Amino acid sequence: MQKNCIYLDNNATTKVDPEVVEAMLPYLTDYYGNPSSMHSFGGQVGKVVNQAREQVAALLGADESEVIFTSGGTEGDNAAIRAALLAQPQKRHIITTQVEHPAVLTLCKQLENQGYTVTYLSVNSQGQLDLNELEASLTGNTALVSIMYANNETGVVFPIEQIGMRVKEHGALFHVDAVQAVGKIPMNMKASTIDMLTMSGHKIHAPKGIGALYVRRGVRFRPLLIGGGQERGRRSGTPNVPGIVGLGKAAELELLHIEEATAREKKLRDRLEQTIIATIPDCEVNGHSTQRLPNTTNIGFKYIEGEAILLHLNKHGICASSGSACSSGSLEPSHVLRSMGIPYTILHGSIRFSLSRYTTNAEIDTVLEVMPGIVEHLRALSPFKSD
Amino acid sequence: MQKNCIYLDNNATTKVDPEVVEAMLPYLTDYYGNPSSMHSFGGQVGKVVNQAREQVAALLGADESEVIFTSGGTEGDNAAIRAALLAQPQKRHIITTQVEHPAVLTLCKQLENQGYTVTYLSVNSQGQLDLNELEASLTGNTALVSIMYANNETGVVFPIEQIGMRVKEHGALFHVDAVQAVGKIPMNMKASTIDMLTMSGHKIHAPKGIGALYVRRGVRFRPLLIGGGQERGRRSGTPNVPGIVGLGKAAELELLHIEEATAREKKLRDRLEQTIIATIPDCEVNGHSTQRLPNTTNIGFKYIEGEAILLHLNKHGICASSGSACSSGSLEPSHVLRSMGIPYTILHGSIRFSLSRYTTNAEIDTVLEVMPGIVEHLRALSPFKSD
Amino acid sequence: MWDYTDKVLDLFYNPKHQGVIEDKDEPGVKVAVGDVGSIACGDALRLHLKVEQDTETILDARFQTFGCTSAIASSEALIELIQGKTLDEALKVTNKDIASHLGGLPEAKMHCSVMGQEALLSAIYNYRGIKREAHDDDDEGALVCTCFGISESKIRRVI
Ligand SMILES: Cc1ncc(COP(=O)(O)O)c(C=O)c1O
Ligand SMILES: Cc1ncc(COP(=O)(O)O)c(C=O)c1O
Ligand code: FES
Ligand code: FES
Repeated sequence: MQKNCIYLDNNATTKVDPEVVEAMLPYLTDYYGNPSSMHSFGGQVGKVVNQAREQVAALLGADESEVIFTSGGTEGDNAAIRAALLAQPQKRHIITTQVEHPAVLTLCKQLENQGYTVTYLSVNSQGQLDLNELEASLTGNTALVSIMYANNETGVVFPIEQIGMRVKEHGALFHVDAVQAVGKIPMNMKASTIDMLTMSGHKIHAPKGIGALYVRRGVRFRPLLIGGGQERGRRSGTPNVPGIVGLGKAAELELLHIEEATAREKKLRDRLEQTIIATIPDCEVNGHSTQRLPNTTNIGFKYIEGEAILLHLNKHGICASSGSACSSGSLEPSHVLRSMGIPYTILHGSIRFSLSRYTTNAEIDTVLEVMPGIVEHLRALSPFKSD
Repeated sequence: MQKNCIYLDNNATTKVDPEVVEAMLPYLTDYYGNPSSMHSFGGQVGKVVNQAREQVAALLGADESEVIFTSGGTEGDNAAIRAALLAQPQKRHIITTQVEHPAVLTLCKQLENQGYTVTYLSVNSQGQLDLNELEASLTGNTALVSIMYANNETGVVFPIEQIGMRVKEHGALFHVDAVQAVGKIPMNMKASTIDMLTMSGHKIHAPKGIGALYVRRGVRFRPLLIGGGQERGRRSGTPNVPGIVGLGKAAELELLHIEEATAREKKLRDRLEQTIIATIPDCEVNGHSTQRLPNTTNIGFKYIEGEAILLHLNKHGICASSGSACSSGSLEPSHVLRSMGIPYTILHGSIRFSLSRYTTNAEIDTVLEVMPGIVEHLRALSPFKSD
Repeated sequence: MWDYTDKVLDLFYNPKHQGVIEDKDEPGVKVAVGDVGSIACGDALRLHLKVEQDTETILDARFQTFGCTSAIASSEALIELIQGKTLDEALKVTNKDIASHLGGLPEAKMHCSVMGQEALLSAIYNYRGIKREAHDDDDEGALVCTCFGISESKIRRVI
């Protein structure tokens, strides 16, 4: 199997930090007890789960009682949205954006068939929301506003607290999909308007299959998974102990490194982006230049097609992506870029590079070396060109 | 932390097989790619996921296209029940049993508030169903029959195919919670009446946080988790790759060992049970003596209380349980034993020992050594006794 | 990740027939062009055929493709299949021939091979001066939007 690559697809998933693996291992081997058990062999594991809960709470600036462990971002998003609606059965309106992750968007689409009205806020060509449109959409019937903190495809960051202030004025619940933001933007739920916040482990160097949902104390919650009453009744199912321990450790490491790591990633990202724009003709950055995650750049290469670019990058051992990684089976161009009104000439040839704290200078150099040749080669094949 | 114990609580959770951990490790370290990605670093992981799907399908005697990976038994049960109801919106009746796991039972209770009628089939003093009661309950309005293969507390096994034949005659969907049965009873979905079957990894020496739902080809399915369309649209969310690989390996090992392991466990279980019954006065086995899992015994010790017994066992490094492990916080006596009409004198003093392929003869000896003293000690404290 | 055959990847990475054929007004030779798809749809193929008029033999062919891996590999495969054939023989080449020449294509990518067949038809029709009925909303000029015009029914028919 292929072990090494230049991994610039960290918004799809990240490498598990070796310290995280090390922290998890004892719970995959020796300490396999069920934390709900009456014996100390199981009970000791319960303490470890709560320690992880504290670590996650610390990263979010939350209280540990506000953290529910889930199986990942999708479950978190689904659970939050359904909980908000179940808790306010009389309200039938949802506000979200056109650029959400499918874990929010597809669910909202489905809720339209169940008697809910959904407003999908538009974005401008830079990927930004219009707060007036939000303001105009909010009514007393609005149960929930679900808006992502940062976009997975472009990295564009929304002004969450400004949004939240307006949401709160209208008495709606405010859910934030922060899967891409946690670990890259400091969080402080203690001084926030957010009622519920989704995070996912595998985006912050914890393993796949674990995540957390923050639910503000006092917010009425109705569980998605029903059963044995684990997580104080808010998420049933035997807890994924190794995953939880891993998420706790990953949260601790993110909190420790967030400042220096994001500064470093931003520098590398900026160099990558600026050099590509300067050296390759007919390409453009998709998304606002500053209201953006430090690790993400989405660049559109005119007249050529994304998958073809990716396969050439792949041949050079470089991992990147076009659109989201959910369903590589999808042939549709990115709904995010389309919402931004990106012209077709660019839309189909847009590539996302997403960095992590493991990204090196030398890796960026390699990308910068091969990229011009790939673009040139594919443009030579293309029936389109600039005049 | 406490590393060693005599672990007789395998119906709560099991030790992860070292071969399973070994199989998982590369996917926690080197091969962290997202299986949906467009680069070969991620794509290679997709192949591994499908290999695991084949391994699970082999254990179930199913086709790999019929296996959906979930986060565990609770998600599987919830997803199956909701899918069955969504697929037949005009039918509003559910049949289940009084002795289901809370992952089924609590959900059914909640569905009663949503306009569904639920029949909870009773069991006799041996924990067995009355097929006439089932027959009498089935109507054209019955959307779903959800019945467990084997009970987690007593190990009592239901005659699933006899039940299924009746269910099929009435055109209802048949879901089976086989969390306790898989790996202990051979499964062959190819020659079965089951439409959907839930299994959970951590009960078969895979880790916590992974499970699978079998859905027969042709059975209409509506997903519980909605988003990026993974698992061919039937379970969204980035797949828990290490967990899936672990589940695949565990399934392979179960299939390999099922005959000799269950025979061995049965021998040890029978010796444990028979010796306790023979040497300790006033105790009884709860549940049918032969229609039962080979690894489980549930014994009621009259006049004393379960938690007290467990803590004494714990002092000797022996892990067992009373009732289910879901919520040790619960003070309610077991709903399973109550449904069986077990008298109160026995109900509160019932202990479940559940064995695995790791259980040794010497461990059983230790239990047999300490058990009489514990019971005697607690009975000496008790205001009740036999006359 | 798509499950591409080695052949697909080889033709994608190392195409030998990309480009255009200039019409130099050689006697007895005619250059015909076929177009399909548009940049809006994300797929487009332009095919140049150099045909010996006497025998209607394809002397040379070149492609320009805007599209994914399968589209580029299918274009190259198409040319490998039609080189040296007469137009009538070439007309018998189907998208399935293209796909099997590639050792197969993922099911969801079969339509990329349809584009090759369509461009070939278009070029031959142009060569013979046959007008093809235009697609409904066909007002975009040379590269018309036919990727949804290759139409669901057509895709289903050929897969
Ligand atoms: C913004 C956003 N939300 C939700 C998700 C879903 O998370 P997960 O894959 O852990 O279910 C993702 C990642 O895939 C994401 O980027
Ligand atoms: C019969 C039965 N069903 C469902 C479950 C729930 O499985 P999980 O804990 O994996 O969610 C369990 C175990 O807890 C069980 O014993
Ligand atoms: S006496 Fe303590 S729970 Fe009953
Ligand atoms: S050319 Fe569009 S998907 Fe292949």
